[in-house]
Amino acid sequence: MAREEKVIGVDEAVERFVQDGCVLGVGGMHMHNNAMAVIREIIRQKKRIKRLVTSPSACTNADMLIGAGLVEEIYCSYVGFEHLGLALNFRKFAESGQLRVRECDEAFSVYSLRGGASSLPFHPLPKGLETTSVPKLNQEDYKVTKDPFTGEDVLCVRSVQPDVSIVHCQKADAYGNAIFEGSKFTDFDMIKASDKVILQVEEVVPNEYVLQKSHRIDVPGMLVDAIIDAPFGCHPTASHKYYTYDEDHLKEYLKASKEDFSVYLDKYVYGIKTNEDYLEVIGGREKATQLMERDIPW
Amino acid sequence: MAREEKVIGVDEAVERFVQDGCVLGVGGMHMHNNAMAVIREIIRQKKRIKRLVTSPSACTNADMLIGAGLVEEIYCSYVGFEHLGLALNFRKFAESGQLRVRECDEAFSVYSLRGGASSLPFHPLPKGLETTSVPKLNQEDYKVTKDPFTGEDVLCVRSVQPDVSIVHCQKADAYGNAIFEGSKFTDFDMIKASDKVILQVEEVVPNEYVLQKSHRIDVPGMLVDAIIDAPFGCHPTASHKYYTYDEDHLKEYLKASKEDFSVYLDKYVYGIKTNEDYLEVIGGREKATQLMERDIPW
Amino acid sequence: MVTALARGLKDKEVVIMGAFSALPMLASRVAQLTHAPNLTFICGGSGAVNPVLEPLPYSSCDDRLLKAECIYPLPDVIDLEARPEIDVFFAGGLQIDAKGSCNLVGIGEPGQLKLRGPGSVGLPFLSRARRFIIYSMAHNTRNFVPEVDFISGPGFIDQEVLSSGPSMVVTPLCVMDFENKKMRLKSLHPRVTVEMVTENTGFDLIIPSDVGETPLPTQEELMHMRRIDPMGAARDSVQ
Amino acid sequence: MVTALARGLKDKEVVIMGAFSALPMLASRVAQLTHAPNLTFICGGSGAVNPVLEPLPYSSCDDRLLKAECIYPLPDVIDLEARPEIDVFFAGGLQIDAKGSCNLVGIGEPGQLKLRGPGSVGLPFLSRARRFIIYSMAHNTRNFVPEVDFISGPGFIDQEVLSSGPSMVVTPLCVMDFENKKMRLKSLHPRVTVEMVTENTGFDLIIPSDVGETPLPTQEELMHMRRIDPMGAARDSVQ
Repeated sequence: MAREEKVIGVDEAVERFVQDGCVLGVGGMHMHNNAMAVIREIIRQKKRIKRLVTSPSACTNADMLIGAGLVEEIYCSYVGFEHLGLALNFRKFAESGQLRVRECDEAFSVYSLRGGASSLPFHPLPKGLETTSVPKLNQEDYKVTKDPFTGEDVLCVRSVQPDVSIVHCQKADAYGNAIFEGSKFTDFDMIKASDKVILQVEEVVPNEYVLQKSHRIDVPGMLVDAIIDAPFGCHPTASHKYYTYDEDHLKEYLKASKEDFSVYLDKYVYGIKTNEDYLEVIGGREKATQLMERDIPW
Repeated sequence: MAREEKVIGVDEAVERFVQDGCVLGVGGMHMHNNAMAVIREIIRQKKRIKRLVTSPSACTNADMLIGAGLVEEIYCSYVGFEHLGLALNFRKFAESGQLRVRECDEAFSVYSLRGGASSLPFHPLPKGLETTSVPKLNQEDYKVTKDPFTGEDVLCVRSVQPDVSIVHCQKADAYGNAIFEGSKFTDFDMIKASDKVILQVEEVVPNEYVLQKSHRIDVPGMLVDAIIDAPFGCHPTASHKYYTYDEDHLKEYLKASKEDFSVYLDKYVYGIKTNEDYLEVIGGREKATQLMERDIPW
Repeated sequence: MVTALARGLKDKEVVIMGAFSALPMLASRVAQLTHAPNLTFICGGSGAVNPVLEPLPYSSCDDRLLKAECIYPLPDVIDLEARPEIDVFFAGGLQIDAKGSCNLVGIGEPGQLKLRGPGSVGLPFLSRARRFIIYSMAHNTRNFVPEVDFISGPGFIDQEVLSSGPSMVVTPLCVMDFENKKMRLKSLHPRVTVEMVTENTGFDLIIPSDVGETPLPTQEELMHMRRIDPMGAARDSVQ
Repeated sequence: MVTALARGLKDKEVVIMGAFSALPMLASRVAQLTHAPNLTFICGGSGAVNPVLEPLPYSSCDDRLLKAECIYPLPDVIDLEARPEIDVFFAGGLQIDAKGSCNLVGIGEPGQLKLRGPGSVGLPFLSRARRFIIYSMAHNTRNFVPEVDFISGPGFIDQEVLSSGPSMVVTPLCVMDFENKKMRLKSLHPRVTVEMVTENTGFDLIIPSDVGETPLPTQEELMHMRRIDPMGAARDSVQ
């Protein structure tokens, strides 16, 4: 018998693992390591997302799904574009009530996933976090229990276990043993907490490569259900140590989301079939070279 | 102004950071990565340990302190010598009542430290762990609260924050930025949970080495209070990727702990002044070479 | 013993083992190299996932395990033990009882132990593994007892647990399974009789009419075992 | 602004910052290179501890931060934010009020926001940092308000918190601190008048008799700033 490989096409992965009405996790943080090749395919297949789970700071990974009208509600610690400004699809859908916002914070994002990863029914928070407006705005996901050792009130968050998560790693072998070449953000806890995991990678490496550096492998393959080989698949966001974010493209995105976002979606999502086509439309080899050519301090 | 280095002598580190009557954490697991150079110094300075905290599987790191009569109580998930047999000092002191055993399990070891690391007042456990004898034997450290989301009973453990922990890493720079070259066991959570940390290392590396592989640095220096440069400092246990455990010595240790443990302590602890002296007594260069010469699969 | 354990594992399962586990490590690797190429096995404390085991070490935390597909940090392994991902947990104990509960706390009364055991370590997670396999390096009336003095790992107990319970017990004498939540003889190792088993078991084992013989290793299995374990670490484990 | 922020940091302190933080990153590094060699600073989401910042990036998660002493995983950074280790937290908001509370939730009534903000991210941890420093890229009556619509990060509120509260506020116009838990003008940047500050502040700022001038950078500080930030990422941040 032979061992089965997990590398499949992005269309097949989304068909098989992203169900209509699912709780979806999307990895990456700010304009870095967003698994956009998979997210664009979710939009093409018009999968409806019941609830969106993100890192403490979501960016276009959340905003694009929201702008495509596919998201019912979101756990929101932050959705924005850092120094480039606010997330305008998110604003529009949240302000109009088309998107239900479950208000939260960084502590929720981290500890709800950690609770999910450890199969805990809930996760307590350190004292002090009950003093903000957030738990008052979201009494569904923040609740108080007793510390059984002191009898004091303790604020807790609901544990979260996404049905499926979409995460980007720089490298993985064909069995899903994967490496983050830069920051891990909260992606590892998201992987641990999720029922299914689709891993987008810059490159598939041989199993022998993994065996040589086992104590530097961040994700064991048993946690991964599908591997998508998508070089430049994070565009317009960055993939740590591979390429930086495309600031010009992000500005075009923000302009479109201010005006008519369907124009953007038609050009860069619906009108695209393969990752190769996408790379052509965004500017081909010239653009790729430009995003890769940097003074790299490491 | 110049930056301060943290490398100091083991005698000074124990004098400054290990207080009489403290809650002491000791890292490593089974006969691997036990920070024995520091533990021997604690015995020489006869520091009394109020409560000993270990990884889920303690070995000579706990048994030697217990055999020296210094430990009042221990959180015990496991103390033993794996394929070499039971821990006989631990047995003797526990059975006679000289050592108070706070019965626990691997879940307690991991989640009590994680609770401590996250400043949580307590840490819930996944359902099912209430079915064993352990929580019944230790109602001081296992207590029940309500899941605020479902109203169901949930077993919880006390969070643990050692006053000081003694952990072994293979490499660190002079500021405490450190690398585990093999398994990390539960040492990282122990470091995070502890008030003070004494880090024993095989070698001190330049800061430039650390800067070149920042995303593979396991411990940021701000968590470390003292660095002990102690090559072969884990003997008679192993230091991953540096040397294996000394099975002959461990058998001599077990024999002594069955008969008269003071003979062992006199020879290998009280009678020794420096790490260099110790290395001579255990067999010098010949022994060191023997423990290092192995068929290494990595 | 290795063959019986190896054949108790199915393809695509995720298997975990704790301390003193040269035997289940070897069995898992042999299974992977023969009928279960998609098996995942995790060596407890070391966190080694799918180590190549060349050679098989004595200690479950040995750095010889570092040639593996991942060294998964132990706290993450523990999180995994609480998730539904683990199909098989290897277990053992100072005492094992007729219902498959295991004890590592000690022997005697609370507060007055005649033998202080090492402690329960990961056995409480037996309540959450899909099923578990018990292996014991010895088979006598001291370790196979009617009821354990303490429950470190719950077998078929009165309380409901997520696990479907123990599925198999392998000792130096025989292989056993469970019928109506009680231990039953399944097959005898070569040169072992039913009487030898019953005399060395501290409770009434269910003896079915069709007790078979434990299958011998195939040539292929033997070849793998010899290559992986030239030092005999697995054999040395058995008392 | 950079100089004021840098001088607000003491040697041996542990400092943390979140998104949109070119300014505090630069200030921390300058402090480290001048009066505070034992300062530790952590760049939020990236987890970069003591990055060399050559060059200073715009994004707090940029891979240019990877030349650092450790890339500490974000969940571990969050654990650290809850520990007493953090001396200084850099904060900001859509709205900042007279008591130093910050708001990133939005502007308006719950359920009927006129402006949906990005969200509170790490600001709730202000309740646990020894002290915090507020920096704002703009200073006007829309963001300096009598009372925030929502509290993302608590300043001097009625409830007791572990933190000693906000210690300093730095804007493009001035430096402020607190007297009896209310914001007070401390020093004016060059060419700024008291009137310019009061006109652009939406509440009655305490104006002491001895308002000073914000110190200018020394030659040494300027040299470090120019070398670290040749692209002008910090300057570009200010509106």
